[in-house]
Amino acid sequence: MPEITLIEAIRQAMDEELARDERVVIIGEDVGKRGGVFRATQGLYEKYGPQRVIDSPLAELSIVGVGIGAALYGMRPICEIQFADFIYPAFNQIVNEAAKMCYRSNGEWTVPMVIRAPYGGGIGGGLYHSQSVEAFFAHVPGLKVVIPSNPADAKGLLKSAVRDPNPVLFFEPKKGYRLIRGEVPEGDYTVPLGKAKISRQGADLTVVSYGMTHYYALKAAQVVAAEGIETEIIDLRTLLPFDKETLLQSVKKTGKVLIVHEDNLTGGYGAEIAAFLAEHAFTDLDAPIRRLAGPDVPAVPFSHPMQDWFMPNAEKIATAIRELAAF
Amino acid sequence: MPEITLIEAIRQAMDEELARDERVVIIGEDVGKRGGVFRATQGLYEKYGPQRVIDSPLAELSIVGVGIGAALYGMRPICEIQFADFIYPAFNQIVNEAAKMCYRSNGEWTVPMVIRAPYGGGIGGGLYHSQSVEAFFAHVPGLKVVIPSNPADAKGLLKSAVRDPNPVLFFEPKKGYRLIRGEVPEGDYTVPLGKAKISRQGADLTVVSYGMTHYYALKAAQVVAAEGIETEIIDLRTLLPFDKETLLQSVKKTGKVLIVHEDNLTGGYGAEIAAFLAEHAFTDLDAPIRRLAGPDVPAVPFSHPMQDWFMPNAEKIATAIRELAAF
Amino acid sequence: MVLPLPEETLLEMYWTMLLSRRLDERAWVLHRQGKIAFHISAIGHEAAQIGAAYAIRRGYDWVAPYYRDLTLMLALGYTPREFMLSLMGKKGDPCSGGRQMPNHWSLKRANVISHSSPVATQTSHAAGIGLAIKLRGEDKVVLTTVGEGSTSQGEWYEGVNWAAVHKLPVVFIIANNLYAISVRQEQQMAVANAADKALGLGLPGVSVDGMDFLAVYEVMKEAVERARNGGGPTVVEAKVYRITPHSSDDDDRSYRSREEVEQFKRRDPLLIARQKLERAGILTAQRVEELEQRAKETVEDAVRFGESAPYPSPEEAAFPVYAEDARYA
Amino acid sequence: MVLPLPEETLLEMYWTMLLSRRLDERAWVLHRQGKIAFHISAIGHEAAQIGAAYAIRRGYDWVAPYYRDLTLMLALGYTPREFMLSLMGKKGDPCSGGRQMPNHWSLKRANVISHSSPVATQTSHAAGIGLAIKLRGEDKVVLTTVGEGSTSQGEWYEGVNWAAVHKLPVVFIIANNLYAISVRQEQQMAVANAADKALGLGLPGVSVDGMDFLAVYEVMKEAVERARNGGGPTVVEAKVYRITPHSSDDDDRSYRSREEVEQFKRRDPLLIARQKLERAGILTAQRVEELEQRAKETVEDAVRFGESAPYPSPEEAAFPVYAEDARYA
Ligand SMILES: Cc1ncc(C[n+]2csc(CCOP(=O)(O)OP(=O)(O)O)c2C)c(N)n1
Ligand SMILES: Cc1ncc(C[n+]2csc(CCOP(=O)(O)OP(=O)(O)O)c2C)c(N)n1
Ligand SMILES: [Mg+2]
Ligand SMILES: [Mg+2]
Repeated sequence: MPEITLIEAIRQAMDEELARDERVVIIGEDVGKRGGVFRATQGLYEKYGPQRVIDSPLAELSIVGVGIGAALYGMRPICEIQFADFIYPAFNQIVNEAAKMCYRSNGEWTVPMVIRAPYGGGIGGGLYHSQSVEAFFAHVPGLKVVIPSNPADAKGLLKSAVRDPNPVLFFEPKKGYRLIRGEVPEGDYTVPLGKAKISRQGADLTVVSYGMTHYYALKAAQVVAAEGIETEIIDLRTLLPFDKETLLQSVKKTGKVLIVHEDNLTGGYGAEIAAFLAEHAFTDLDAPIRRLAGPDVPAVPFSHPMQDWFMPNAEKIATAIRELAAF
Repeated sequence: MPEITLIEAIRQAMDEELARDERVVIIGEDVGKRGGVFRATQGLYEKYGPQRVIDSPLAELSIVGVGIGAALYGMRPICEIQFADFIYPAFNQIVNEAAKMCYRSNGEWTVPMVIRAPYGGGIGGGLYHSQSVEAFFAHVPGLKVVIPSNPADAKGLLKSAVRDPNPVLFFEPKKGYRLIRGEVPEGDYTVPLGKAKISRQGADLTVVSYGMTHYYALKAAQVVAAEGIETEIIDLRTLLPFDKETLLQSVKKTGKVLIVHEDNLTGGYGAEIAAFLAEHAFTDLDAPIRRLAGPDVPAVPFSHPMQDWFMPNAEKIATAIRELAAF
Repeated sequence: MVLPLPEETLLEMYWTMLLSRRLDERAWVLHRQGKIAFHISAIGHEAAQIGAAYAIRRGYDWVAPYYRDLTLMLALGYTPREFMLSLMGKKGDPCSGGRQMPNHWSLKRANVISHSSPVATQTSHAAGIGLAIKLRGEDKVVLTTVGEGSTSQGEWYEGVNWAAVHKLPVVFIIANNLYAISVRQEQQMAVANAADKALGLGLPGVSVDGMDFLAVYEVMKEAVERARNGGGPTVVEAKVYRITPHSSDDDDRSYRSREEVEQFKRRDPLLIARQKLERAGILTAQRVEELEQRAKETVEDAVRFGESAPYPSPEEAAFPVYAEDARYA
Repeated sequence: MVLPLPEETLLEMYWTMLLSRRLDERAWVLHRQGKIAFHISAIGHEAAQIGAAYAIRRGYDWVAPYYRDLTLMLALGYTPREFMLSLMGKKGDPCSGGRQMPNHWSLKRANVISHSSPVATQTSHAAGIGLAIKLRGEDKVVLTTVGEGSTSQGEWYEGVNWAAVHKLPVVFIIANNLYAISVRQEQQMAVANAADKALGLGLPGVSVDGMDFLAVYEVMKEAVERARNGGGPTVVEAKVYRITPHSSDDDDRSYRSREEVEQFKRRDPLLIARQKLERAGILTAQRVEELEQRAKETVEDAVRFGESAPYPSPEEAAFPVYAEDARYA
């Protein structure tokens, strides 16, 4: 199997879905000739033309709103939000419209669409090109929320998202676009939504994560393994709905949980995982549920020392693992 | 002390703040002659004129955006969003602008403003006149989030919010507007933000709530008290930042926690409280942390049987208390 | 007077307006009787809606309506019985199975998409449907409506802009009744006509007397044909008046004078239609009597039907959150 | 040629444009050298900005700018040294203390509010400032800017609408450089001039050659005076061209031809200003040489200053989340 980068896997998934199903269209800012500011759609405009790969006006609300309309008519739009930080103008369309359409119409109308957006910091993007926004959407029934951590999953999950009959938010760890490489099966395959992956087995404690921090968690696990701490790593992959079974089983085994994400702590996605386990795995727990998250400041600052202060990384995770293991 | 309704207390607070500080202005849809669709601003237009009580165009984004601008210039705007369900068009302004202004300008610019919105169901409002939206905002550093449960608090908290130098979201339980009455001190007083209130003492378990569900929790506590279960009820009042000390002390005493809110469960505000306690009160806990929340459906349905199915109430809370007490 | 449509069709339009009016009046009564929780009225808007409805190919073209569009919905085949199910939150409400408030339409069989309460969100949906139609090379048209107040939303602006840039087959109707609840047009916009907004977006904008169903029909016909023939979208402003309060929750006396309301009542769209059709010799007093009688019976039947229908069971509220558990997905 | 401003002022304007250009060019070099992480350029926009800056009372009026406004910021008293601190994310950056990316302005002492990256959010802030000014009965004016692409946002529409409805003292500049990153104006809007958008909002809209600083000054002067005298807001579109790629992250070869860029370079605003001033006898080749020398020294000094300045300490990132922990609150 060829080794490719995360972003290449994402592009491949879109390319193959465009070829497979003519209802699939891409809508977004600079997705055409420019091939996307991160080049996720590079070459697709040339291959599928301006009818399939559509440069939108600079207006996220209507990127999503138009996508919803097209989906209602039977298309399968993939809407790109250039940075997750710019998704808020479309919040009303996503939360009040896309998420509630199926329910409010008693199932008559559904919105099969994907909203892709790069998220996360560590790339010098400052407050508005670094945000993690998953917690806002993982709270909303009717949406699905997916975050891949590696190329093979990214391709398979994105294909599942495109084929899913619901609105799916697909957040991509942009710092990993070119950094994270991996083997990816050629041709068509899917990775099911709603299923976590145990990406490392271990008996001492469970680390729950996704996306970029999952990548760091794996590195941290290697480091502490040398010290004799055996970490089980869960890559959630789908944040809504999340895979309760896999979580419960792992905690039954390890009794200790560390949840890691980059978004700020308070009200972050990790809170739901912790709350779920504090209710449903209470008797299996041998230690406080620990969350390692971004600090409670508005977003990732630009200047390097401050950015580094903000970002979770393998070292910080290793420290948290050691502390929890020692509890 | 006179007994007045929740909405009268809110109106009183605004009236007195308008009189106290000429920088205070009210901006919103139908807040003028109409006095607000719930009559929260009734009489204020007549008393303070169109320069202080300003009917906005039907556009929430700019209600907040204009409020931010006015606040930057030195005003103290109170922006009314007619229903919390309609706050999403302003999400970008609240989350990317108001919340981050102080931080991003290194403290040079601040946004002293209040955004008021009625929230919650049980009034036959269907999917879009019933929503609880606090979880979205209680996740955002730079914002404060307040929800009063009774007239005296409402008046004092709203005054604190108006005088606070930060953007404060003030969500009002609309079902309680006329239902909840209570004694309210006349004249000027404030209730501090960030401080919870123990509204009932008890040793058997702690119920954490706010707003409308706090009202129901008090009723439920009375019912189970007759059965010998002594419930401690915490009214959070401020959801961000929340009062960690009061929570920890109560759990130390009772060892059991039930968190109640009306918003749907997954990723709801209760998750943060549960996660916080699962980490910081772990050794004090004698039972799983229980959350009683709205079901994970997009919002409260209109038709009565379905609405009732959705809504938390005193009975459901009493049942949950009994179960937890028996653990 | 040259008639733009066959007599039969004109009578059908009148009948639908009349039926809409009588159903609507009955809804107000049901509300006063405490039998329904909420109503939001089309009274005063009937001509604008019927003129629009008959300008499209109903059941073929697509519609993204707003809450005042009862007449439009009836013209699209929504039945009085169905309306009563919606009003009463009963099982079988075709719009939402009782999940949404009344007058929040959806009717898949008639290509009417579901809309929500937050105003103007349907505008970009209409543009998206228009985009899909264009991409597929079909000749369908999309009709979408909002009130004039709702055009203050960025939602509206962005949706219309898409359609203008991509020359999509959409007609954007603005029902301008002068008020957004209590807020008058002048506090909402600085242009004299809501249709002037089209000037800033690069598409044609037309204002028309929305109390005259034939005037609306003519203007709409042109806009719909342009859209169908690849000529792109149009903004049509129908100048109407909301004769009732905003909704059953409103009291309009604080913000507008009784004189103003009375004055507009003299231009009641139903009256104007009747006069026109009588003058054209299509309608007689006797015929009107018959139609009134039929309307009365239809309304009675619908109310009885609605009242005897069951409520949804509580557990139905648990579904369908996702398309997987939808009946029709 | 009748000069609209004193010679000295015109020279100052030229100097500021020149300084802006040389600082900007230096930023590109610093980026190539790997010394800074990001730059977004004003090259090609200088005349429009300087014309606007000199039409307001700087330091008295308020400004809500966007990221291309380096020349405007320099005219408002932002220093080259400060610019280098911002570019390099160093301690003392007056815009954000290193928190925001470069070119995200804020300068309290000059009444420049902080703006963010999400485009057009500052438009309604400008309206809100205008509202506050009007409520207080003051005679200040607000200047706010965006690119033409950003006018597609509902954000822009709603902010301008407020100002139009309330006749607020705001001038809304659109820097139309034909592109929003790679997306051309025709894919963004269906009007020929971005200023035409004003027609739909009920306020005056003027387009002006943004490469000619005096032309911009004249148009802006009129708009600012109207605003100051209670005449309400204006939309001013300055037709400019972005001579560089969108930012240091962009490669513009995929979406526009080299010929097009070359063609616009012939209308370089700096060149046009120089020619105008030479023709008016205010500027000589020798004087330009002197100014170039001074610019060079100023830029060198700024770079040295920036490079030797310390970074913020990591812990500074913890504050100020709330006004309570703000130094200046
Ligand atoms: C986003 C949003 N904000 C506020 C409301 C509350 N609301 C319902 S109808 C209405 C007025 C609408 O006025 P207009 O668009 O003129 O339509 P009309 O009711 O007059 O037909 C308002 C403010 C809403 N439904 N949606
Ligand atoms: C809300 C939002 N969406 C997307 C972006 C990414 N982005 C940054 S600049 C830009 C293009 C802006 O074009 P224009 O408004 O014409 O200004 P110009 O850069 O040409 O001066 C885009 C799409 C953004 N900053 N904000
Ligand atoms: Mg109206
Ligand atoms: Mg541009």
